[in-house]
Amino acid sequence: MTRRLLERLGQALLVLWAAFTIAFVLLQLMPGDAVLIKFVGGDLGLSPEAVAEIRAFYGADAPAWRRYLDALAGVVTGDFGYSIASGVPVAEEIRTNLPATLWLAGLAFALAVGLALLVAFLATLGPFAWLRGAFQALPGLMVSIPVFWLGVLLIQIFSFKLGWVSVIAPGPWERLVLPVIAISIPIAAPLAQILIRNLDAVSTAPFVHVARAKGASRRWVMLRHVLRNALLPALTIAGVLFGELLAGAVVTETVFGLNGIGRLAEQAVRAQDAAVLQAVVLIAAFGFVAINLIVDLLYPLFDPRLRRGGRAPA
Amino acid sequence: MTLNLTRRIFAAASLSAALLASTALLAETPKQGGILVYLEQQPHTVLYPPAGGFYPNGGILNQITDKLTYQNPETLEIEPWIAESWEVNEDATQYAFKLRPGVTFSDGSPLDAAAVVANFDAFGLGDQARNFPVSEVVNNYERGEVLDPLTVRFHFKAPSPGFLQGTSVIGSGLVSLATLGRNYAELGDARLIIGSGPFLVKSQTTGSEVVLSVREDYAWGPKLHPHQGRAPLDGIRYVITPEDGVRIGALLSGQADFVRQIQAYDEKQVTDRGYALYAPSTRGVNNSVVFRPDNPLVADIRVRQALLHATDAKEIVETLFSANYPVATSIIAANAQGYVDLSDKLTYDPELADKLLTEAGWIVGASGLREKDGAVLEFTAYESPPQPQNRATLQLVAQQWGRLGVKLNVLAGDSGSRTQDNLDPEKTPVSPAMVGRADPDVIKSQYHPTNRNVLLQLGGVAEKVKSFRDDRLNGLLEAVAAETDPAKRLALTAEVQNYVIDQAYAIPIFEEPQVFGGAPYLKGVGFEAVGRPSFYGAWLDR
Amino acid sequence: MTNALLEPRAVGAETRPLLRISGLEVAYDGVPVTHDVGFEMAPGEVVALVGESGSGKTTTAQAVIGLLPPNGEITRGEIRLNGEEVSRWSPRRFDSIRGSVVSLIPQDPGASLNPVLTIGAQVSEVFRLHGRRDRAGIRAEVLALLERVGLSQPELRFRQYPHELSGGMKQRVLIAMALALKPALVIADEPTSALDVTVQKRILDLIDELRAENGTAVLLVTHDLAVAADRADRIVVMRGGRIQEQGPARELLAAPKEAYTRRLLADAPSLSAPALARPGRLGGETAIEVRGLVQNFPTDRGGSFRAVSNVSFSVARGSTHALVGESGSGKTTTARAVVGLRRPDGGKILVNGQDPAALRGEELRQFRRRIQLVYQNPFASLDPRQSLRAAVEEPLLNFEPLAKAERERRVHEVFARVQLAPELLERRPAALSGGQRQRAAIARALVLKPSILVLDEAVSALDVTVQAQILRLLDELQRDLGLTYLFVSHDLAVVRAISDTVSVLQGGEIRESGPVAQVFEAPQTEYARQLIAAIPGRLRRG
Amino acid sequence: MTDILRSFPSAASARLAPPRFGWSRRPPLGLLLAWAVLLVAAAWAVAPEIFTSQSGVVGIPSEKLQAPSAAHWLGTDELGRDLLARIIHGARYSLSGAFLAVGVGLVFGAAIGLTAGSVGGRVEAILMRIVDVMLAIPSLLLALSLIIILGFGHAQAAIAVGVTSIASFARLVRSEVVTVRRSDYVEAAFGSGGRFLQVIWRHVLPNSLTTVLAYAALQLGWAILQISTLGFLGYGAPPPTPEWGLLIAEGRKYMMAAWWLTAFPGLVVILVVLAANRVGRAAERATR
Repeated sequence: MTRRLLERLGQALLVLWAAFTIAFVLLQLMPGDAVLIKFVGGDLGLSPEAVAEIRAFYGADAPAWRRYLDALAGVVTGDFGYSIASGVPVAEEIRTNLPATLWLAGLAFALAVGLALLVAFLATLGPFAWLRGAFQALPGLMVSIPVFWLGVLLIQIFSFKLGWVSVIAPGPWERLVLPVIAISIPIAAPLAQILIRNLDAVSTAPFVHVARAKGASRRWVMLRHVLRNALLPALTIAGVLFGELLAGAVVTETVFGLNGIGRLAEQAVRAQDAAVLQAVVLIAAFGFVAINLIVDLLYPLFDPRLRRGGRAPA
Repeated sequence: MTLNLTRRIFAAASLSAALLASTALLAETPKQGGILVYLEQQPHTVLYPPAGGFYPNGGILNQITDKLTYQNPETLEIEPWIAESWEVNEDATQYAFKLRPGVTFSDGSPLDAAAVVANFDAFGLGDQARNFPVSEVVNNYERGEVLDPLTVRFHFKAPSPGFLQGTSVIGSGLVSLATLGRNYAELGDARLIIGSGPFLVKSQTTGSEVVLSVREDYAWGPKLHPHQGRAPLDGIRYVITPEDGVRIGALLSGQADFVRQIQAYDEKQVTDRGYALYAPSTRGVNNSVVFRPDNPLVADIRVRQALLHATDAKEIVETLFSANYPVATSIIAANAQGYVDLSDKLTYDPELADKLLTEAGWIVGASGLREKDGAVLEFTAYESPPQPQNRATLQLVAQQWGRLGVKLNVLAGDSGSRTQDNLDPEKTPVSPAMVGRADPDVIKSQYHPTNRNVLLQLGGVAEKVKSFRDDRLNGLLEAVAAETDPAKRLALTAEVQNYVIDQAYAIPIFEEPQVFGGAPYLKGVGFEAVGRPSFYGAWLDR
Repeated sequence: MTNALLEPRAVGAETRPLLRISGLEVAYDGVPVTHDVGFEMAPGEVVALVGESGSGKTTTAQAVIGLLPPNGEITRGEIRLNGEEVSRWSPRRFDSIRGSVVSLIPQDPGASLNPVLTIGAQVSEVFRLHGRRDRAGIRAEVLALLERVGLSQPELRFRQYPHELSGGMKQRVLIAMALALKPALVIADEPTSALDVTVQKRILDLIDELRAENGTAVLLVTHDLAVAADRADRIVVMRGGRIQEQGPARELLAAPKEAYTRRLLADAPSLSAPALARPGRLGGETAIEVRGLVQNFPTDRGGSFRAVSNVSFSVARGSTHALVGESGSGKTTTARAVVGLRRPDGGKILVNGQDPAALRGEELRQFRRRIQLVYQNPFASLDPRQSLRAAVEEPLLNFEPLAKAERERRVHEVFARVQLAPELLERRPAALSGGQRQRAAIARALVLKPSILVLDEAVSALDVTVQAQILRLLDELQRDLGLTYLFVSHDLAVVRAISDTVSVLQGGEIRESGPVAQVFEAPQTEYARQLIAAIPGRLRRG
Repeated sequence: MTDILRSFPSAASARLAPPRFGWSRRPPLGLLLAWAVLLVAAAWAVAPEIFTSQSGVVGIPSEKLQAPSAAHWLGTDELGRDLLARIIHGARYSLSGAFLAVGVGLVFGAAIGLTAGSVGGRVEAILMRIVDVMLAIPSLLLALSLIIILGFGHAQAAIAVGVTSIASFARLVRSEVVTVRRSDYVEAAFGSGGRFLQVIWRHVLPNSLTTVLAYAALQLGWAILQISTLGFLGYGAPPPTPEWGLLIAEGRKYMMAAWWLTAFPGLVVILVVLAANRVGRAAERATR
């Protein structure tokens, strides 16, 4: 167990390092750099000498390998460097932006799970055949809606036309309502699809048949036997959904003008703000790896089959 | 009376309503309290005062810093502010200012002669160690001198006639010694900007929000300003809202009080619903398309002239813009200093354009595009996102040029490529000219190679330029800057305008206003001379 | 609910049938799959419903317990339980008698227990579903029940999850659940076909015992006529959704009226006498020689598990040697090592004098021409995307180039050999029956003219009649082509029918080996005796 | 070790009880409609002139921002261009972009997955680690970065989207290949003297591809969405290309003044993506 855990952790570190390196290489391949974009493109009327000095100030004039090693050494020691675009330390950028995105993503995920469960239940257990059919088709529709389009529409209708929620309210909560809905819908769709598929598959499993033969009603069987078995495999796409959430965050934070890691990342790409982008990629990769690791480690808690030991002779 | 500065007023439903509002303003006493929600399109970049030309920067700096002098936006007269009085010598090489006593920065340090000298030394000389660039409004600066704690004198190497006006602009906002001790690169953090203005920075969330709060002890507003003492507002919340649709929607649904950059197509919605539309002119360089004559395609003056006449500025304005965007009649706005009307030289004349191109040897080929010696008359330009509807404008220009067999590709591009390619005449023979900042010496700062160098002459930031350099143009620009006699200055300015158009270096399209929308209950918003809002006297009537 | 059914031992039970089905028609999606099915069961009686796959026996059983698949429905006829017509009952009403009056022992114990609930929870559920609430009481009863069905350490089993139990143990748990409430009727749907023979016998014995104890009637659904012969009072033979013949087991077996029943009887290897006369083919040249074979498998935890240890046998050319054993005995592993698909971890294999383990690359390829493997599952051993022609032709393409016409001739020849009609050549496997597929798989194996065929459970997945046909085909091929067979099977009856010599494996070791007659008639070891005693049909034979 | 009768009864009972969603009878109405939508979109892409006489890029400035009417069924944009014409002309860019994106993902993903799955061992371990890394990097950020490197354009955006899907394709292909490789018929092919590459080509590739192709069909809709997302963020095709994502992105600025510029292109995207998903799902079901 511990050996396996160490092995997994080693792999995770390797993935993080590779993600960091790829981010660095991509940034090198981009035309121009952050200093150029901000201090030459930024309409500040600086002389070439001044730009060169600023570049030296940020250490952006060193050769690529040197900057790579510096950045890597920085990350290892917990120093993410300075954002050229905003002029504040990256750590502070992350500190101010990460909680917002975590809330956004967390609430959206929770809503998506609820929505997926609802749709899946109605699609498999709903009262009428036509209703079940409609709910079976619903995830397909939900996954086809562009998040940004939905966001624009939600704002127009619920904020501007109906005036139910403000999109620029000062507190964090009111502003989160619409973005959370916008992201959660396309996240809920694949989840609902998997749930429906699993519910269908598990419903025809022999053990369900046996449970029915014991005299259990459809509802009893669904709650006691089908549900847990159908929910379990959905855990495995948690990592994928995390990526989706992040992409959703980029888009919705842009549409709704929220601050957060998503918009920070998009702005960092635009401004080629290397230190920020590398930090975001690292955080995202860390999230992805951590979620997969946690799912892997937690899965046996929910599925006794994956618990080690105690195997009877076959 | 702040509203009169705006040349074109679309307040409330009609002009009369606006007048009513303005008279009402005189009579009413401002209500104190409330936080103004201001929606800004772009986040600020650097809040070092000389960088205040960029609108998002200026929009914040104008509230948190005071200046030595105040330029009355109505009369354009220079009035006392932090300086109670001043003296200028004959040849404009020495300026002495007597400061108002008791002024403090928001960190408690005094705004005294030493602080003023430190500020102008930084603005006028720059600071290599801190990466401070030289301010464009302070020319020929030599040194500052503390005569006594409340008196300063500035010495200039050569006459600097524009300096007095220069002390009134946002770029000459006074900041504390602590701020001047920072590095330029750090000054993206608004909290580090310590000014003496009516508001101070309370918090910032990088890239999305800046919150200002009022200074209760503020008692040194411009002497002749209608409002005195503490600003009526409790604070200002700047929310960065890049989406045009969200800004306008939020304003009209009552979620915001004041928004910058109302697009022309949304103006009607604003006025129809009884909201106020403010469209102060920027009195600067007009929104234009400029050429980079270093590129052989546009080195021929006939090609440039042909394209100038192939461009129908009127159609562009009628299609995309509104009455707040007058068709350009020179390279600078009609109310800018030294403006001359050149509309005769800026006619839309496709036949003339066709003739000029044919003379230049560009003949329509099999592909429908003009060709010459195997080369095709095809240009590439990057759109400039901060300019109003620039993408649509360029597409319409492309359509107009297309009728003559000239192809214009409009690229969106990433910032890196755009910045790099915009410095390379081979890649961008034409470019929309940025009007992101407003300076008094607008033409020079736009065209001179050591400034913004829009034509990409040799000797500027652009390293890819091979040979193009127009010494006559540069000479004229320098002469304008150095001329102390106002009449001669105007004459020179007229000459520059004529020269640029005669050479067809630029195709002016429209005069760009700053269009703001405000809630009906928002009163007393002021604008400085080039269209940046001042909330010192603003109050919420609700 | 006053319900006579809840009192299975009601007065008059002897006089009227417990179950009476008449004119039953079940349709899937409107397509009838059973026609006019009718039979009766007396209380305590064992009735076997016998048929091949697709005969409608399972559908009939499902209809009785009211658990047809969602797309199935009873379109005609009636099902009377204790005289009450239940086929039109509402689901809720049916729920109340399931488990208490009618219960089910399912087909596949591996998948019939909920993997995430403990055994205790699942058995307790029966009591809870039918109104018992006292936890402690239920627990005591469940523990007693677990003990009764022959599970050791019931306390431990109660806490365990299904995957921690062997197949036989799981089936015991399922039996415990089915009989927990002493129902009047138990439907046992192929209760043992997924189990090893020895386990199978013990489970059937257990069902018999419990039936006798509780007076429960059993509807035994099986494909195995031998099982039916051993256990049933009466037999109902089904084919194609119709009842072919029914009657008391003894009479029906002794004097079957229908041709189909006769054929079933003749084809069941365990019921018929050794069908194929084996001429003396022993003592010739040795084709396969295995000496001290050892095979290890790595386990999850990095250790290794010895699947085969010290196995030795030899096979004479032209004869059939059977490796027989239950699952986990190492018989398949041994066979795969012989074909060269696994390298031995110890010992030596000689096939036609060559050691496959010593061969590499091209030599191994050439070696494979001489020895071919036929798989258990003809559904999986043919590429679903290949036509039979392509599948059979492919081995020829792998070796020396043959002219197209010659290849064609060889394909047709081998097709004729395995008695497949040439028009099937263009078909894909999905369009064939199981028997046809297995013939095609044999054709593919034979097309290279190998001298040895290794048959890994090659007939286990087939219905009895088809199984018999393939066995006859194999026998003919052996005679005509002089093939040597290594025949791997768990089914002793089949082994007896086709083999010359046999090795009985258990736990990776050979327990006993020798000529078939000797091993079967006079087994020397206890294990061999058990195995042979467990062959169903012996009771009937005698 | 042998799985006696395990797979057989299930196959037999499958035969007994016809599957609930079958091709046996007429295909469902929804699927027919989905095909119809895709065919129309494809026809738009191939021959837009047939469907509209108006230009997709040049407008009539005086007819700007008109609401839907008989002359302009879906209204006009800020330059007086007919929105329907732009949508029709844009089909070419959006659909070709989607195909290009899926093609890139499929080809490279299949190459990686096939190599990993069929060679196995250390090669597989290394390739799958690389795939892990690709999955760990947020795909949208990867796409944005790639576009900046490759330059702005509709093909570049499509390629960038394709690159981000390589990892998931590679995973799927590998798992399919591993399954197929373990199958009896592949072993039988080796057993009858097949050489490695021959067997991979003849059996492993075609049999693993069926599932993968169905997945690719599903990915088409996803790719359209991704490309339009990029367009929305300002990383799509340069104007005046009437690519659908760009239409929405451009149109949203006019939301208050001209709702149709956002609403209709959005609906078209939803319809086409929905149709592509429906067809992809049907294909997936058919291969299962």
